[in-house]
Amino acid sequence: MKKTKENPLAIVVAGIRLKNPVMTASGTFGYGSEFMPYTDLSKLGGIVVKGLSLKPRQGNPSPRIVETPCGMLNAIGLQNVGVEAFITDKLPKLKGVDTAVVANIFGETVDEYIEVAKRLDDTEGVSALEINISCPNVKKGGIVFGTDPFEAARVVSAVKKATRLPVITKLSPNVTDIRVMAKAVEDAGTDAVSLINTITGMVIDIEKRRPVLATSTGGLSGPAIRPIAVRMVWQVSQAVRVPIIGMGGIMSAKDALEFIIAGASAVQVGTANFVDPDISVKVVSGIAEYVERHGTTVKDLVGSLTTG
Amino acid sequence: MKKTKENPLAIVVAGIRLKNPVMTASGTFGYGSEFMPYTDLSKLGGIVVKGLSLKPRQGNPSPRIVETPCGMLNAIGLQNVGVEAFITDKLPKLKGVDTAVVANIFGETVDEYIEVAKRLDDTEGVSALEINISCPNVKKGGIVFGTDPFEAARVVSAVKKATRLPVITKLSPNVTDIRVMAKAVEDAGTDAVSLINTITGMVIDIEKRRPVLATSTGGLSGPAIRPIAVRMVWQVSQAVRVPIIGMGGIMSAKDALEFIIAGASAVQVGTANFVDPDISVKVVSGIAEYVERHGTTVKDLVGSLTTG
Amino acid sequence: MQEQRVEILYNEPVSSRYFRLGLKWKTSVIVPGHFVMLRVSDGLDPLLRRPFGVYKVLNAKGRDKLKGDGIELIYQVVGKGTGILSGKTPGEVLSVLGPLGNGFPVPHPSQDIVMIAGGMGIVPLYLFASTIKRGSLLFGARGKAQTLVAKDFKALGLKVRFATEDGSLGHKGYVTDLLSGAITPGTIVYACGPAPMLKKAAEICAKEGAQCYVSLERAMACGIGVCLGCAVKASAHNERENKNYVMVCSDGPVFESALIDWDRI
Amino acid sequence: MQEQRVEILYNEPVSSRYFRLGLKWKTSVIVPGHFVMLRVSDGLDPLLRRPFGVYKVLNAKGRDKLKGDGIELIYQVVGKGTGILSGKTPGEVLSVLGPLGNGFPVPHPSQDIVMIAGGMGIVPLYLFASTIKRGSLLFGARGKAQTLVAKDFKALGLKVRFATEDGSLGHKGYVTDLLSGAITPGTIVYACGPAPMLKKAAEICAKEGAQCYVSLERAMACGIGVCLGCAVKASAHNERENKNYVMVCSDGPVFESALIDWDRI
Ligand SMILES: Cc1cc2nc3c(=O)[nH]c(=O)nc-3n(C[C@H](O)[C@H](O)[C@H](O)COP(=O)(O)OP(=O)(O)OC[C@H]3O[C@@H](n4cnc5c(N)ncnc54)[C@H](O)[C@@H]3O)c2cc1C
Ligand SMILES: Cc1cc2nc3c(=O)[nH]c(=O)nc-3n(C[C@H](O)[C@H](O)[C@H](O)COP(=O)(O)OP(=O)(O)OC[C@H]3O[C@@H](n4cnc5c(N)ncnc54)[C@H](O)[C@@H]3O)c2cc1C
Ligand SMILES: Cc1cc2nc3c(=O)[nH]c(=O)nc-3n(C[C@H](O)[C@H](O)[C@H](O)COP(=O)(O)O)c2cc1C
Ligand SMILES: Cc1cc2nc3c(=O)[nH]c(=O)nc-3n(C[C@H](O)[C@H](O)[C@H](O)COP(=O)(O)O)c2cc1C
Ligand code: FES
Ligand code: FES
Repeated sequence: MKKTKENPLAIVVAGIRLKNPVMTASGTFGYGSEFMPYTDLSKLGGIVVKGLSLKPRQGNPSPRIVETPCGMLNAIGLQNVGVEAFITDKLPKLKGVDTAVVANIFGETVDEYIEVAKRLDDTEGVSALEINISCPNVKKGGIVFGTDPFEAARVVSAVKKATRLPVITKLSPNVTDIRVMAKAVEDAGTDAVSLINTITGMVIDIEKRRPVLATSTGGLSGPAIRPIAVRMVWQVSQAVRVPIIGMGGIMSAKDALEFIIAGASAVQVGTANFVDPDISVKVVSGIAEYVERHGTTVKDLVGSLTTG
Repeated sequence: MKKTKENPLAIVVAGIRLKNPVMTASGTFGYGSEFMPYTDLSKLGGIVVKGLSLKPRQGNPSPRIVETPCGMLNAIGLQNVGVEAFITDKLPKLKGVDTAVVANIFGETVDEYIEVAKRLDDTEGVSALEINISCPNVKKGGIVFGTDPFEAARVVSAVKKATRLPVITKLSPNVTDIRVMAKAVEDAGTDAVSLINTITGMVIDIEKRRPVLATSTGGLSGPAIRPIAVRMVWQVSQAVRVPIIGMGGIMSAKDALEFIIAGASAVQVGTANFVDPDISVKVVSGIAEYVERHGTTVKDLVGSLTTG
Repeated sequence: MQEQRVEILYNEPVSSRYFRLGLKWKTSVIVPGHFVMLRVSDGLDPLLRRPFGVYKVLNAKGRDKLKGDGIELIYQVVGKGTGILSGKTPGEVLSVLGPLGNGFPVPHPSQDIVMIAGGMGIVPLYLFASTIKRGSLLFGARGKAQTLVAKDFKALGLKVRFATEDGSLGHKGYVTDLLSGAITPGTIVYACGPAPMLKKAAEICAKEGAQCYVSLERAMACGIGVCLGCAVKASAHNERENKNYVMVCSDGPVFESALIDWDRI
Repeated sequence: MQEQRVEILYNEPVSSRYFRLGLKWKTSVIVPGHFVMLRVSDGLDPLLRRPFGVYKVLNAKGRDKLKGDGIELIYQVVGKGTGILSGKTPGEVLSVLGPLGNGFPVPHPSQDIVMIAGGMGIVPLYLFASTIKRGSLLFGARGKAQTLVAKDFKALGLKVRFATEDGSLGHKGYVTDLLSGAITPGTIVYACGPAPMLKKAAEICAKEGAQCYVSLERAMACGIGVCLGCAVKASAHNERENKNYVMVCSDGPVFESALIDWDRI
């Protein structure tokens, strides 16, 4: 009887096989290829690309970012090249890179989500879709899809019907009870949930008496929000059965392991990529070291938290 | 014609005259007198004492605190001496201190809120009540009063009927839309709102695979949450007419001024008191310097933000 | 007790992970067992002060040698805050809050004194020993490297017995193994170290009928009794006094061991 | 372009708020206008790197003097990050990402060159001037103290004219007041400084028919074109190319002034 030594870092999330649980978060890693001079993309579990819409989007006026204590606000406004240019210009650059590529998508109407999903469905090199529901729903007067369980579920079931790819739904933390949102999208058929997106925040320039960001508010990310993100992952892990991808302020393997132990099958590294473009690979090796030292596997660590 | 030079820092909030807009936040300043060796209480606009319940409470098991990036989690469990011991033992120590004393109160039922409020109503030396609605509602299966507009309003109108003191309602940030909560308590008759209370968070010890806090989750405070708090104050200032007391991560006069410009008539300094027990007085002098340099008054600064 | 900005006199490694930190300190008398809260950076991360016991009073004058020109702390680099601290250089200025807490009670002249320390628990006991100048010390450590400060103890003329887990110095095993043999019902024991060691020491003393005082450690935010963060559960005995929790910073850090609920430490 | 940990050679005050920072740097050729992103602390606050232009290549060898043993930056202490930086000592190691961005275009040998700098805008222009070794500099500053680095410029043999708001040195007023008089339609202008100064310079050049290149500053998170945080609005002309926003870090920091929408800077 031969026992093949399995990769202790490998994990399957929503049917996607990841060689390790570390992915890069949408909007913090461009379209992936920009990081080739700085890091070895093939060492990553996966790459989630910048959010894609049907048409190219120019994004918000500037200033778009401001640093905050242990974090930053961004109001990029989902600037992106559009799904078409992604497929023709950006995706080919990742050919030959041994990592899962996830396309993050969004729209201002359910139809727009459907169209982007359809366009990506027959695209080689895309392993899954991640639906960003933290977007203003133009038909509902700008209320974001991600704070209304009914609207969120609508988007998810529509996208599920439009694609054969696994669907990950990315949840907004700007809600009273994130379990309600997670259950709604689980019932709507999502294959996994990812969380958290940014938390709405504001910084004011007291000399000008104006918000620093041109759009007044922006999304808070970085280590400042990590305790909130870990809490939400833990809550969601007790509420749903679909796998969870955790994120929010991960700067090190230790941080990533907090999410995994809380219940995340995989993690995404976001803002940290700006601080050190090679940090995601460092997170992978830190997790490998921990798994080795404890004689365990990532699979066994997922949700291994004891409470009470 | 004689023009009396008015104190440019003075502000009236919910009928309470404050000599300056800086108060200390409940739970971070004990019962006030503990800080006498470290700072001059008479220089403060006001002191909000540790949350008071009808009976003494022993609080949560330990560990109760853990540091996080630019913040901390606490799960003190509202340990306090009870309203009776406050009146007989703690309050007399503040006699002669020229500052407004606000009693923060909470209960597990509406009746408990009412009884604490009544007990304080005829107590000399208390300028106002601050109602903490971020408490588990035992009759509603532990859902906190502060995340349900109907329950929050119930508490507020009950307390309003039970007291002649001005009532400040302290809002929880753990909600989808804090404006809805603010409007609910405004309609219920609150004289002011204060925000934000802590945001629920969690830190995991990856070696023990247990939460660091004995209660698993705790409340996040400190500069990490400031951008979220400023955003919420700004949102609430556009939704209600009652005055706002802003807080969350204030470490300096600059931070306090962000809240004031966003729409807060006064501010509370919390976690920062642990870092420097004299910091609240430093915030007062920093605001004085700003007001002087700009030839303005705190009153004119409130809500002076220009957007767009 | 005020917050003050004090100058660093020296900040020297004792070994790779242990440092002696000398601070200018003229203001207040230190009682053995007192601690101070240091702010290691003016930035926001780490946000909170870090507590450290006082090891020595420098150039102490007068009868009780507890007021001098400075104080010495000894710290182990374990994380972010102590890491930053180890990079500080003489002449830099630190914000210090203290002295804080309640020190060790003075023993009766007729009492036998046994001090028992684990790791960094040596710190407050040294200041105590240098004032009281009698008794013996049981010192437990991971290995030989950590026993360096024991030299200072020996210089006081006190008997020191070692226990190391790897047997590299003295008894091989736990320092509490040495305790029963060292005490009698009249002995007063002063203990400082990790919680499991203190628990064991408290048990042994209870069994042998010796008095026992422990100095506890707990994560702290304020250090002055207001955040209620550093609570430890009081024993049932204390519960009758209507104090279910005691605060390590303001009720302690030194407690009579019977006051603590050792099952929930 | 890689992230590297480099040693600090020196970190000396030029005046109370300005510092020269020398870094060991052997890896890559610097083009004038390049910048680097420094991490001022291994902690989490400040979280993001800080961008700084390259002022000098130290001990430069070879024809174009752009590869050497080190680089010198000049920075002004304005906040948290630069405050921490000013406390660093030689021998300490910093994480540096760079060189980044696109430098100044090389002028045609027949073109007249005018450089115009405001405050710290002097930094990239000095490296440019020391390579190109001709042209004149118009330098605007708050007062005399801020013009110290201009000495280096004069050492290159270039003509320098000053403008100070308080009139303490040279023209009393804005440095752009001097521009019309210094250029002709054939001139190529290189400008770096605060946005209002650049806007004015761009207007004057447009009016006089001179070519104008500006080096922009913008709050940055990544420095490598991926966060899309450092966007500035492109002019209508550029809008036709379907680029409504350009990124200062990766499309710039040097831009032809006509590409920028100066009304929304
Ligand atoms: C009253 C008192 C006196 C002390 N005296 C000394 C002393 O004389 N010398 C000395 O080296 N240390 C002493 N300590 C412990 C010292 O405060 C901690 O080692 C220090 O705060 C760690 O800071 P850090 O930022 O380096 O570690 P962190 O990065 O905060 O944490 C690193 C590790 O240390 C643990 N830790 C953090 N804070 C504490 C704490 N307050 N108590 C115990 N463990 C902690 C964490 O759980 C973590 O495992 C004392 C603690 C107390 C409460
Ligand atoms: C391409 C580029 C090159 C630069 N070259 C130099 C240089 O050679 N020398 C030099 O001294 N400075 C230079 N700067 C500016 C420098 O990056 C900022 O002064 C620095 O980041 C401030 O950091 P801080 O933490 O000290 O200030 P903070 O505490 O972050 O902020 C203090 C003040 O500075 C402003 N500020 C913060 N970041 C920037 C920024 N990136 N650009 C402009 N203003 C900012 C803030 O709005 C605030 O008013 C350059 C900036 C860019 C974008
Ligand atoms: C500059 C920036 C741009 C982002 N853009 C997107 C995006 O396009 N789509 C999306 O789903 N999330 C986006 N995010 C959110 C991140 O993917 C991530 O959810 C969030 O930043 C929290 O993780 P972090 O703290 O590790 O950054 C963006 C975040 C940042 C900082
Ligand atoms: C240790 C601790 C105890 C607290 N206890 C109370 C309390 O009893 N009642 C209450 O309304 N808020 C309590 N708070 C919340 C603070 O009053 C404040 O709303 C919050 O900490 C945000 O402000 P900060 O970031 O300045 O600390 C507590 C906060 C801390 C850190
Ligand atoms: S540390 Fe705050 S009460 Fe002890
Ligand atoms: S700083 Fe990130 S795109 Fe320019």
